[in-house]
Amino acid sequence: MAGDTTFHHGAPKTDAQPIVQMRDIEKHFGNIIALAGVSFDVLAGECHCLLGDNGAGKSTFIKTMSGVHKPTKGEIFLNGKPMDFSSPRDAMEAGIATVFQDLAMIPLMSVTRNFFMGREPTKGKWLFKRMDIDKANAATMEAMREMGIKLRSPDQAVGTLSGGERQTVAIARAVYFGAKVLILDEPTSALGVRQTSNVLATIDRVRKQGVGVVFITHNVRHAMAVGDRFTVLNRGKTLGTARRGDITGNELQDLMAGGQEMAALEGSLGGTV
Amino acid sequence: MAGDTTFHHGAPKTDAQPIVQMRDIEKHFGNIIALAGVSFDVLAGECHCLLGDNGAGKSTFIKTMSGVHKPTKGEIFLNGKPMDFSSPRDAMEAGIATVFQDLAMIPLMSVTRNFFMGREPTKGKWLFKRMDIDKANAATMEAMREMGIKLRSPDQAVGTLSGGERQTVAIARAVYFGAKVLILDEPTSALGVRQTSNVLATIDRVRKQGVGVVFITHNVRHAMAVGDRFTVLNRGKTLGTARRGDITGNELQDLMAGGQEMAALEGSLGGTV
Amino acid sequence: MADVSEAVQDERLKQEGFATKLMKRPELGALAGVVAVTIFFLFTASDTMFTLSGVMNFMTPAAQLGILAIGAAMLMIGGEFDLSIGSMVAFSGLIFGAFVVTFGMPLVIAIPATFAIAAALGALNGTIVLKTGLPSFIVTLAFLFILRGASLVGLKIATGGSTQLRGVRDAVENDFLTPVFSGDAFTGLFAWLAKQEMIDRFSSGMPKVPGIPVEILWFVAFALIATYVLLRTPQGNWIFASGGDENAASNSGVPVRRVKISLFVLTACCATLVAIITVIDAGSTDARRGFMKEFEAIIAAVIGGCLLTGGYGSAIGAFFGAIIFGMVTIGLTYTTIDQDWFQVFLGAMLLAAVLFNNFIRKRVTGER
Amino acid sequence: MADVSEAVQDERLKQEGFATKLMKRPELGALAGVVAVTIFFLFTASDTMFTLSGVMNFMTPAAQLGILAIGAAMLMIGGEFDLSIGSMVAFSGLIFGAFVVTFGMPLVIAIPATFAIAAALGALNGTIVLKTGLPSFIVTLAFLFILRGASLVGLKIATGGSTQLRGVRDAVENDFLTPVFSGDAFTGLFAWLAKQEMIDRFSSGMPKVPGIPVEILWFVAFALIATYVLLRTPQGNWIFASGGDENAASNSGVPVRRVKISLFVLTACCATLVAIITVIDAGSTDARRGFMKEFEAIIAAVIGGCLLTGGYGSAIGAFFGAIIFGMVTIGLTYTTIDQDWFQVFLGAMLLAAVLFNNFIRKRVTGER
Amino acid sequence: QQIIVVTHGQANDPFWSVVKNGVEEAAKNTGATVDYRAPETFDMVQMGQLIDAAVNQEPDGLVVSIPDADALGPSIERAVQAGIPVISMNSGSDVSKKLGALLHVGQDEFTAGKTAGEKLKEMGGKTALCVNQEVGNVSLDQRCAGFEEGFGGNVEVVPTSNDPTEVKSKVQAALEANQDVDTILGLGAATVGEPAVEAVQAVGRGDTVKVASFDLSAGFLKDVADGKAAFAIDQQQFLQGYLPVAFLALNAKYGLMPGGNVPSGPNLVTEDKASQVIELSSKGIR
Ligand SMILES: Nc1ncnc2c1ncn2[C@@H]1O[C@H](COP(=O)(O)OP(=O)(O)OP(=O)(O)O)[C@@H](O)[C@H]1O
Ligand SMILES: Nc1ncnc2c1ncn2[C@@H]1O[C@H](COP(=O)(O)OP(=O)(O)OP(=O)(O)O)[C@@H](O)[C@H]1O
Ligand SMILES: [Mg+2]
Ligand SMILES: [Mg+2]
Repeated sequence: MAGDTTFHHGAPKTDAQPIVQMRDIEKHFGNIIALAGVSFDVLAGECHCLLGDNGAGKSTFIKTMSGVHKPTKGEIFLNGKPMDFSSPRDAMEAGIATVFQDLAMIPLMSVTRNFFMGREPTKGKWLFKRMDIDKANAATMEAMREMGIKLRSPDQAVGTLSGGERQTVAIARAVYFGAKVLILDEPTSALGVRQTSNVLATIDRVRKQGVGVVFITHNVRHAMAVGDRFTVLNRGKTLGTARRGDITGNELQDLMAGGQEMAALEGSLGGTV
Repeated sequence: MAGDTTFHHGAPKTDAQPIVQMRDIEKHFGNIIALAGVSFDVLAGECHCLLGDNGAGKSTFIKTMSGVHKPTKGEIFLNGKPMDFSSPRDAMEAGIATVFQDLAMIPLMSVTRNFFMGREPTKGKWLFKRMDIDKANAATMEAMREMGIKLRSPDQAVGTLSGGERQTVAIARAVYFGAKVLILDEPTSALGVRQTSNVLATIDRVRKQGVGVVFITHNVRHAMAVGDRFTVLNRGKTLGTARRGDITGNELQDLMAGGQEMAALEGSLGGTV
Repeated sequence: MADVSEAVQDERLKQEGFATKLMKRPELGALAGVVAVTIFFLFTASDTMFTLSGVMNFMTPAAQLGILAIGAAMLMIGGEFDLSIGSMVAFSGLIFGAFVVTFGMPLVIAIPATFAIAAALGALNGTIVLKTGLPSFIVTLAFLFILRGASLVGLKIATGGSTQLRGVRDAVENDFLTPVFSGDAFTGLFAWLAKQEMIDRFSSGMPKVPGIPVEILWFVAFALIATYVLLRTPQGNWIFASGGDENAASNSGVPVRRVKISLFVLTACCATLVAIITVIDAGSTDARRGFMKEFEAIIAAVIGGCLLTGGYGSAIGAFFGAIIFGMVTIGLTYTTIDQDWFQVFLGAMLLAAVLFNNFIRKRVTGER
Repeated sequence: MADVSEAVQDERLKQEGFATKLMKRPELGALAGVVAVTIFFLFTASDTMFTLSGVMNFMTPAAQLGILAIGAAMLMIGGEFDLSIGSMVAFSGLIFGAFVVTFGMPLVIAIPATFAIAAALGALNGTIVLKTGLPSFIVTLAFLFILRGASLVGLKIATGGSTQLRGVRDAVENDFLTPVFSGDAFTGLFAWLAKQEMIDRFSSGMPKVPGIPVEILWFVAFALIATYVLLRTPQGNWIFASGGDENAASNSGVPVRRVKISLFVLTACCATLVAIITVIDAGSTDARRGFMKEFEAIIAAVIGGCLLTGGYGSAIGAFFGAIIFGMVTIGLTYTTIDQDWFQVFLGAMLLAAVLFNNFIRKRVTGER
Repeated sequence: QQIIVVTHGQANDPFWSVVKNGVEEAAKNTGATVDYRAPETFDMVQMGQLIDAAVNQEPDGLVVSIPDADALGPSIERAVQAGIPVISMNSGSDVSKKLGALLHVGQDEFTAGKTAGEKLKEMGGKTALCVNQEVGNVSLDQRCAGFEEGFGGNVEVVPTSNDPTEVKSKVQAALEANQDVDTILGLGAATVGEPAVEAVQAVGRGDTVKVASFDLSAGFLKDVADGKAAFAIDQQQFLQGYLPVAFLALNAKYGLMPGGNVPSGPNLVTEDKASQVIELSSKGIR
């Protein structure tokens, strides 16, 4: 385990109180143990990267944070107060916006309807309170263009969008509504070059506005580019947390591969990942 | 369009006859034009990268190649003979194996059953011809381990796998059955560091065995690592094809962003994508 | 708004005719079926079918079915089924009849009380489905049996042994709310029209059609409201989302539980509305009211383009679906077809109507 | 194989009891429902219900329903519905009856011919569904009406005006194939057992149960074969795949069309088998045969754990589902419950059985 | 004493609910324990199984209706062989003896239909509708068939559901489509008879079209009393429930049994008698 010695456990006790703090989270699915005690926190204005091998438990972990799963054990604190989200809506109302890895989109519905799903803009009063479709359409097109995607029409069904277009809708949606904590689960996986740089720029921008960002990725360069702290999960446990500058890209890469030696690659491929 | 001049149109007329050749493919969905005339070919033993912005039409294009969509216009030749696939099964039988971007997995079914879906190994004869479950399970676990994923059990439902685990199943499946042409639509998007390098190594290996590989990715480094030729799509049209060595990573990156200027990024983010 | 017009000029879009745009709406697809059925009957049925009285005649059952079908459609769009609708018609009818006849309540109390009980049962249905995670098919199926049985038992108690409770018409005759739920609307207008000889009348001078049966007005109004809710309100968006993908909707902050329970309450209330209308109209209720209506309502919704898997469909589609179903069942009586063949034709015409609708839609939208 | 055992030792797996493993199988979940229903009747029903003759008595309808239910379950797993099963029972019964009585064919010709016609109709159903892309719900619904109507017309033609065709028993009495499709098996054994006073007998000395009704043997055999096909053959895998996600399955090379058409043929053949068994057993057929059986078959399949959305379920589940349904409907007559309350209890017991099954499964597997 | 009644009519069918009331009253008067059972739809296969279930309990008497002798025969014979006294009721008078039943209480559906047909013909009918709310239910089909024979004229069967609105619309449609129709026979008073009267009124042909119906319902009797309908055909099905149970109870107690079949109908209720029976009908006795 090459990483163990070079990986400095980050010292989180700083000035700021974390917005969200998770302590010893465990999550079991039937007889499968997905998380075996993970602690984690996010400060305001930082980008905390959550890294790790496939199946390490990253998605499961952020799902407990965003109210989708109830942890089997462990506590969640929001601004220091213990929280018990019973649904994602609760978490959302508490200021936690999430881009899930599976995007949480309805394929049969239009882009606009997906974009505003659950938080539709309305106009009119009383019985005549209705969705402001024009505004919603315009806002959707605008938000998508900011991310570098020019949609043909806001009425297109999400199911007919390309993989990257779909992912962009999910990201744009989370960012649009603003939040205290923004969780992004592999947001750039299906994105093109231009869209990816837009997303990274967006992370940087919202972080500067004081939002705490949790950023999951498999791309070390993306992590190094925007991350302030890095937590690595492995097989349901945390390998520790490092601050920016305490760790190099290569060390991080080794840790992300599960603390094991990298698979040996033919010469031409080395160092390309 | 910075790329136009630096992008050398690849000269395909070489010694080998292409395994698959596609000419002037168009594909319309109702009033939406997804492909507006794209030509493309794959030679035996080469890795031909298909690149382009989100929504450029890459997935649609390879779907016409693998028999999912019928092209609205255009011709497909297999070993020089015109082909007209009426289903993915036809394409498969003609030796075209595909990893789709949406993976083509059944969430409710077990890993093994997904792995062998449509091509189940059997034992016994006549009425007693049945699935060889033990063999299938063992083969699945083995193929997954080769890709760097240690499954808990081959009975786990695919719907409960992590994003990367799922993607690995799809890739392992396509590789396992062998083919003359292997199409990979963003195969590494959800993969961890170790799994990614395994996949790139696998591409390299099958290419050396004489298989033609079509590799779609948004990651320039991955493309440069294994690609022999690079074709860039933009808004349903091809921007041209370049051979390895005729083009640099940065040029390619610019082209992939749709031939437009890269979105300007804050200093700290430059060059990380 | 600038974006939208810009997008339309996108070079990756073909020009699209107005007809195409219209037909793409699931609401309007079902209209093709109505047209096809109408044309069929114009050629085969007795002329009287499309006189004013003939139209009212087939629209009345269509309206009653349609009120149920629109409720069922909304629930189906929300991803659930309610198989207890038909039994609920019988049960609500019993409750309402007992309130009015046995307890002599005025409508202004009896009707809200009936709705309240139905809504509570609908909510119970929904709560069981959501709490247990059982498919709504099986839960509401249980209620299909339970409510049907309860209606029988209740009727026997209320009447002292009979399965028919009578005297509703007499009990509500002078109630000011009665015209809202029964009889015909615009009778004055129709009488005037008859006087002007603008509509058919009997030799006595009375118009053949005394007015528009109120259920038709309820039906149309409900279809409009349901369409408005589905397409123009946040709640409508939530219904589509809940049915399209429950997890995704819930993860995006849609209050899926509340939406689904409301929909179960809605279908129960639709059944109650039909029950009240039919009970007052017929003056009686019996244990077989609403028999198989759940089934017909789902049929009408599916003819109208709802997907059984949820997340897709429309209220207007169910509106036309109910009209198709009503027209075919009643219309065949106007033809000279041997009535032994009734079911064969019913099946064939339903299939033909849906096929035609499907064919038109495919042609127009250019799906492959 | 080494991998599998290695995986079991994975530190990310909790130890899991044998009971847990068993209960996780959808096949066995439904067993809990059977147990619950049995316990209920042990306390409330007359003792005769669980004597040998009582068991045969409720197993016979369960078996007839079950044969349909297993077919329906396989089709549902494959992602489609067949609402025409019940009408198909009537139609096949008519065809078979006409072959045997009107045309005097021997069974060895009449039975294959009936199956061939049914299979063709099933294939027609399937082809229409696949060619048009319409939901199978609506297509087979059309066939529900068409076949029901055709049975009526056919019966009237075959009998010269009646809706009941009689005389089948006399016609097949001496056919060597009759014992395969009707009556009781192992009669010799049962007579001997009665003589030894090992089983109940009437005062006349006849065994109360003359043998095992053949439909029960068909039912068990079919359940075993269906389970084997679903779980152990490539075709079974294709069925799950086709129902789980048609596109994904087709993209992976599963011949989805062929699978689905075969399943439609299968359900039609199941209906025909039931038709032949009941027609020979009853000696007659009428236009109401199989009425609502499509519905009961789907109910049994859903009780047995099949998802309406497809891709999940089991034949053994449907097997137990049919037994639950048969036990409850017949069992209630062994209790002293008033017939008026029958439906209330039927509904409540179905719900209770499914709830119990669900509860047990959740407890055992630790789902949240 | 335990007596079991198995019929083909559901407990919520207006006709059969009266039978069931008769059964219950006999149970009360004789002190016997009586169970009434019926399949959930007109299902001969299931009805046979219900008879088998009853035989298994070895009751002191069994009452059955026999709409399909082929299908039910074996089960009834099994009961007789098991030594259970069997009385048939309602339908099956022709086969009752052959199958070993002690006697039959009731009225043949075909004959009743024929009687109605003859009466309506006598009243001047030429073209008739037979409105059948459950096509395929053999006992209802037989009513229509008997009617056709007795009526002699032109008879069209109109298949409908149980839904009064639909029945009314269909009858109205049939009346509009065929102006010659002068007679309507409904096969159930509450489900078909009442809406048929309404339909006739709605098309304004109350004076030319005669409506008659099988069975009784308070509403239809009122129509008869008001002259809107011609007559109702009463089988006095209360007797079909009451008598067999009473006979069997007495049989079990004292070994008594009448010597022959008891015809419970048909009995035409016309304008003059109708108002007397309304009260009883709304209590489920007639
Ligand atoms: N509902 C579930 N039931 C059973 N096992 C599950 C379930 N959800 C997740 N798991 C298992 O828990 C483990 C962690 O999954 P998770 O999705 O959190 O991984 P991840 O770190 O997000 O991986 P990736 O980078 O591939 O997305 C996986 O091995 C997965 O198989
Ligand atoms: N079935 C469809 N109906 C309508 N439009 C479609 C359909 N499928 C794809 N499209 C449109 O065609 C365009 C090309 O989509 P495609 O999936 O091929 O893009 P892609 O190049 O694979 O993008 P990505 O990199 O994001 O996966 C997109 O704009 C998409 O919206
Ligand atoms: Mg993940
Ligand atoms: Mg793509």
